[in-house]
Amino acid sequence: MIELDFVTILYCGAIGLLLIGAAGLVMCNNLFRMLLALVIAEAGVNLLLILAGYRGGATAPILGFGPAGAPMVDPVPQVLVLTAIVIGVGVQALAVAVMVRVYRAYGTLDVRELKTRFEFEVAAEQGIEPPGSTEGPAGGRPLSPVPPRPQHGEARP
Amino acid sequence: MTSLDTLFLVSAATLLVALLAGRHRLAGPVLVLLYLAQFWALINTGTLYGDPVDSSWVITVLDQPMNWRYDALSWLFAMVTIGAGVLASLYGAGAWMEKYLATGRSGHAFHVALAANVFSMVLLVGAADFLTLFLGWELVSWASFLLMAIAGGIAAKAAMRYLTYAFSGAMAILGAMALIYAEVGSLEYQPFIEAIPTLGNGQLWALLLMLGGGFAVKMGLIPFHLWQVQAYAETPGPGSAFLGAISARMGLYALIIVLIGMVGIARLVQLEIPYTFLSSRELLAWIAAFTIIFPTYTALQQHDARYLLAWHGVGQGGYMLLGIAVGNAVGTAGGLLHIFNHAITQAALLMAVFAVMYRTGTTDLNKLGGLVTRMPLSFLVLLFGIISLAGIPPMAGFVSKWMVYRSLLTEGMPLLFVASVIGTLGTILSVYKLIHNMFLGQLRVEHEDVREAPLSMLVPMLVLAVLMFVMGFMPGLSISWVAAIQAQMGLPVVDYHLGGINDPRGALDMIWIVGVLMAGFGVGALVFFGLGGRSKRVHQLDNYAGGHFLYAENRYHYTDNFYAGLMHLVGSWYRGSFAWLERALVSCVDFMAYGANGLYRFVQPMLFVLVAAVAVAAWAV
Amino acid sequence: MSNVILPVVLPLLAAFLMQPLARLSAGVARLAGPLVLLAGLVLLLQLWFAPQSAPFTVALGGFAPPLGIVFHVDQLALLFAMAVPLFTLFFWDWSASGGDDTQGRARQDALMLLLAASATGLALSGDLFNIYVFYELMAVASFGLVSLRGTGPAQIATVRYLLLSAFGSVLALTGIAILYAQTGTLNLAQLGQLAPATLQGPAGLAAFALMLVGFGVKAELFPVNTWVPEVYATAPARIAGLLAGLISKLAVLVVVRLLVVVYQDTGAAQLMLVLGTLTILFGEFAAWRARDFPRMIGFSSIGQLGIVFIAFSIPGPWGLLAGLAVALHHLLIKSALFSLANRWSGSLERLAGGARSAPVAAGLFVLLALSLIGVPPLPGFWTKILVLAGLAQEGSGLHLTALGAILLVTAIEANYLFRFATTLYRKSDSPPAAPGRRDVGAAALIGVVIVVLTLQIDPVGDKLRDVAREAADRDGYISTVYPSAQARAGREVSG
Amino acid sequence: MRNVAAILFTGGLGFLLLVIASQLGFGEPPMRVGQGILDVAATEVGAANIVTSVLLAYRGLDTLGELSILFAAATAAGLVLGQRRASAAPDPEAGFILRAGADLLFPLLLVVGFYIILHGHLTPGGGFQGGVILAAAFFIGVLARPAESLDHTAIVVIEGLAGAAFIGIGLWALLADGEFLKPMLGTGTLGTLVSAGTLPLLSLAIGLKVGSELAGLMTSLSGTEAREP
Repeated sequence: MIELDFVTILYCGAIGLLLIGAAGLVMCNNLFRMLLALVIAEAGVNLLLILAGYRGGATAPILGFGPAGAPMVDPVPQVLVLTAIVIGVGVQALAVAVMVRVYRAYGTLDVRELKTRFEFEVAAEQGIEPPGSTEGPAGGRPLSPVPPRPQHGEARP
Repeated sequence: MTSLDTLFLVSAATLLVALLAGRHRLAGPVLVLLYLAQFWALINTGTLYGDPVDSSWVITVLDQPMNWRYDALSWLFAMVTIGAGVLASLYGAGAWMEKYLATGRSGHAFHVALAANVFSMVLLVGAADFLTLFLGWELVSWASFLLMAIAGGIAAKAAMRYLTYAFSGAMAILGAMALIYAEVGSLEYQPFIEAIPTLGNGQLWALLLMLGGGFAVKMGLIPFHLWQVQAYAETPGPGSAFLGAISARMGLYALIIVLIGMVGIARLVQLEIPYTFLSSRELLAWIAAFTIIFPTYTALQQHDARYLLAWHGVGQGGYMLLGIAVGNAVGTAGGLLHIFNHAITQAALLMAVFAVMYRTGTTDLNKLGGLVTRMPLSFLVLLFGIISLAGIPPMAGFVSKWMVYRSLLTEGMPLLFVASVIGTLGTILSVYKLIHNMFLGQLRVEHEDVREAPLSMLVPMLVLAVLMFVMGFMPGLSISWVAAIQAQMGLPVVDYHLGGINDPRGALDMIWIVGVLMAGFGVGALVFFGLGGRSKRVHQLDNYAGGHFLYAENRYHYTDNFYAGLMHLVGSWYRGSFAWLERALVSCVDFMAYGANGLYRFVQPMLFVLVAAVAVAAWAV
Repeated sequence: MSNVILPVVLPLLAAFLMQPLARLSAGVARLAGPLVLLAGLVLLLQLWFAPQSAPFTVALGGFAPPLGIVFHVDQLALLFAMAVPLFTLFFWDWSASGGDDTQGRARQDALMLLLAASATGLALSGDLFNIYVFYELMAVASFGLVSLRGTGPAQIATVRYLLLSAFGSVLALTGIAILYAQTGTLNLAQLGQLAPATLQGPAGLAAFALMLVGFGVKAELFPVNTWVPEVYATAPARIAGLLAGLISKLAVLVVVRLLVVVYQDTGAAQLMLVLGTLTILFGEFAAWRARDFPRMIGFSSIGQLGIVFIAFSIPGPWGLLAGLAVALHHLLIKSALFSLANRWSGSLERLAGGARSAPVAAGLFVLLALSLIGVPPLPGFWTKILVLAGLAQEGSGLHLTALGAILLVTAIEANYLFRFATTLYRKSDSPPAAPGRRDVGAAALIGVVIVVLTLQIDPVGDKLRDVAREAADRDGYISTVYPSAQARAGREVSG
Repeated sequence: MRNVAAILFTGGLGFLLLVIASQLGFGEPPMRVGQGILDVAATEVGAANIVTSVLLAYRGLDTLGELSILFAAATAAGLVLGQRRASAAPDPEAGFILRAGADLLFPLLLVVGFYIILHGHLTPGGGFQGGVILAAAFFIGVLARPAESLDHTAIVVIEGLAGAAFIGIGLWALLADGEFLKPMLGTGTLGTLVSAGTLPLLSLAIGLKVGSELAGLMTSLSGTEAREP
């Protein structure tokens, strides 16, 4: 049984954030909401990462900050989180930029509608039938279907 | 440099010439000479009666040597291949090619494809380990694909179908090779042969099914035969004759190498099918028997001469395999001999049919007739051919078929014997339809001014006709090759002489048979001419029917709905179940492809990520 | 030795300075990218051909290995690192047009350089989080590149790809967090040292599994590869080629490093095998119904990467050799195919008769397709038989299933590739436009390489075997990073 | 349907992650690398803030990668958004209070930003944090007066040069001392402003880089026309 102390609750919180993000990513249909869910999930992971370096009763890893000789927490996860946050900011900024363009072009951020428009536009551009119709593989099936049984006097290949 | 290297070099040079100079006007004749040079180089190796010859080129890749070696069996197959190459290129060198080019197709592609086929087959039959075997196998497959596809249109579709079958078969072989490598640690023949006794029955079954299945595709054994007919029939004339003569037999070559040369009949007999009373040899024999029957009777239904012959090409393969599966001296000899005999027969028949096509533009059996007066020599070749194909003395086909029957009876396999005789019955019926609908009966108006085929096409046809007769009259000539193969492979050797074989339980002497036959004809002729030899020429239409005079415009030639009575009896058996199976398989793949596509069209791929994360985490925990 | 950092840093420097440079002189800016990449290539070639090419470690900043970031340079890393500038140059936008938009041009070049730098870093790095950072850099640079066409669908594909990829990164980061919480280190060699003692449990395996899914996004692993058809249909063909050929291989390399150094002798390989099998099945079946050329080869690249995953899941040097061979072969072939696709985009039917207008391109397609499906004696055959033999040697049910799956999908692949080949050679009244001369030239270059490899397969195979043997040597890896590794490992275990 | 599946699988993932987390040490991290760094950082690098030592020295390459990611995102966003059309009308100007506030805040934010950047090796903070504040200082002005957009060329030049400076310091170390990004110029006295060798310089480069990067990003986002006509 998990001991319900302070760190456990933090762990649960981190995992909870991750889960909220994951569920949001799957359940939302709006691209921007998906992005927000992603931000939440990233926050969860960052918390998880920083918890990996947590040490009970230790101080921040700055010399001369806490009492001398006191244990300090692991500095590495803090750096990792700092890096991860900045990476996240970059990705989010780019995502917003692309979304702005998408919204400008289509007037919606609904992923279902966008996907449909996408399929139709790509099909039109490539010169193929739009999806959903009863299309077969390009160039027909490889094994030419055997024609129906020949009637009298008809050549049978 | 060994004599085998010379053969390979000459063959490669032929391909190179075809590639570089295939567009030139003289390419055809020059290539005929080069094929003849290959033939000389093959004879020069002397591996039929002498010792096997190794190629001096050994390529080692990742510690696996790749080497080539010719022995008597290779010699036979290479001889048929190159011989077919010589005659097919001769057939296609002159008038035929001019007409072919006039249709706007590429003679260059044709020359290259034919040369590539010969080269790859010459390489394949020299394979001395699984790597070279597979290399040759794939080269043969792709070269055949090229030859089939160059005609475009329906031929390209048929070639695509062939490719699907052949490549699936090749993958089965590749899988078997991987298993062999895992089991033996080498891809050479010898370690595998040594390891066979230690293999369990299950392992051996798996290997044999994969290898045999792969080889059977090329051979066109049931149920993998569907690709062959259309692909061979739609190939341009000489190419069709070449493919019909030898291409499918490459599968047989590989089967012989593996089943007879490595595993051995004795092990096959021991290898039982679980829960049945059949052994793997019997399974093989019955597959062969059904391969005789089904395609032969399908041939009966065809209305196109090329398709009819191509279906027979599938069926005749069954006799070869049957003889080899029987495994005694006469049986193997008959099976091997039938390779040669069928090759010359099939090539001659197809060449005759394509000669008719050259002159009339069609091979539709309902649109021909009465050509005997216009193309007598072609008729003669076709007549020789169908006699041989049906297995009637005095032609070559009879000898080998007789040997197969003989071996079935002496081995105590009456049911298989009956099956093969049923097949022969169908052959006789269908070849009668062939010659009747094309050459006999009423000449059609539009064919009034048809002439005999040009000389360049006639020469190879006549050569083949003579060969058929000579090999039927003095089969000892060809049986000696087969006996040499048997001796070299360590099989029981057939006891033969010039006229046939010696066997305490019934020998065969074709010289006597042909003598008696000729004597019969002679007696008949004597009686005829003795009685004065009175005869009168009557024009075909100098006649009446139903009280009306006959006119050329009206058709009295009975071609439609041929064998209506027989078809009424057996027609309901033609269900096309193999075609149905094929369609079902394709639909299956299509369905799965549709499903797979659906995955990539899903609106919310995040769900997959989530599911994947949960699945892998669950797996880890 | 420590200047091995330069192939990573110089492109970064050039990328940073690209836009100021472009303002000064567009010509210089245009030249800067290729020059920097060439310089990196020369440097790596020197290392590759250096007489004592034993694996070595570069501790960045001069900090002793477990504390700082290390670059572990062995032949495997060098091989992939060399491929990066090579193929970036291969897919470099050499076109003279676009002179009116200097800014856009400089940005595009900068992104290509960033991609190259991150990919090189990915190949060389020996630190898990550093790998993650480079992976993200690769991802962000590729987001910018796939939206280059600027059409609506391209933006939709980009944003969907971005979100999927970011979600994958979150999972990978979760894996890294779990790993760090368990071991307190990020150095691959130290992780490898600690793995037998600490990472055999479910938590360790879960970390691997999450990282596999996360890094699998770029490696086109099932089921996180749904971005592939969307992006390849809308991105410029050169970018699609870069993603399918080079970038996916480097993502695989990350997973392979983890597998070999940290998760040897665990069930991790099995997971890769299963996912790889599913990947080839779904990829190739989907390709069977693909109706346009870019998506067809895109799906086919999914299938091929499935084979790569399967091959790398075979334990020992054999698996590395097989995987390396398949990966490099696919890198070559797909790069060439995508450079043909540059002009040959659109429906397969629209390309009927392409052989008339572009006989060389059609011939190249046939050659590449033959090698891709593994027809002897082309190199593709050897790669395939290595994988198959390796699977057969393992012989377990899963391995044999994977073997069967590979055989099945290869038959299917032959089918759709040659269906297209016959379409190309069909007579048509309106043959499509021929691929550009530069594209065909590039593909022809690879065609020549394929032919040369066919003739020189033996020495190349031996060299690859050396590389694989060195890369499979886990103890060698650890002791290269820590010369006194064994003693320390003993202390860690006892402590 | 999809929501049900999502909730089910999320629940599953949560359960599995909890199971995995329960096997990790709570509050007692292994601290292998961490302790090693804590032990030697003061003498090797000489920065009082050990997080900064790790960020800029031990894991300097990560930081470079991170900068590159920001740069890549800004570049890609610029590529995606494209150039603003000259004819496009700017957003209306903000009210007086906002404008006056922006003017007032600008010098303060500038000072705070540089302070945080330059004291990164002593106290919490550093290039990233300071850089963001710098970007904010400039961006508030843009929010208040959308018509007066930031000078794009200046941003690009600062961005490029700051990044080049970071790499340049690293290359200098490579040439002078054999390793890329090796701390140079000695460690100085622990806890003083001029200590920890090149770390403050790196911090400054990062701060300028991040600041210009974010400013550029936000400028190109704000420069985007709201709607297609």
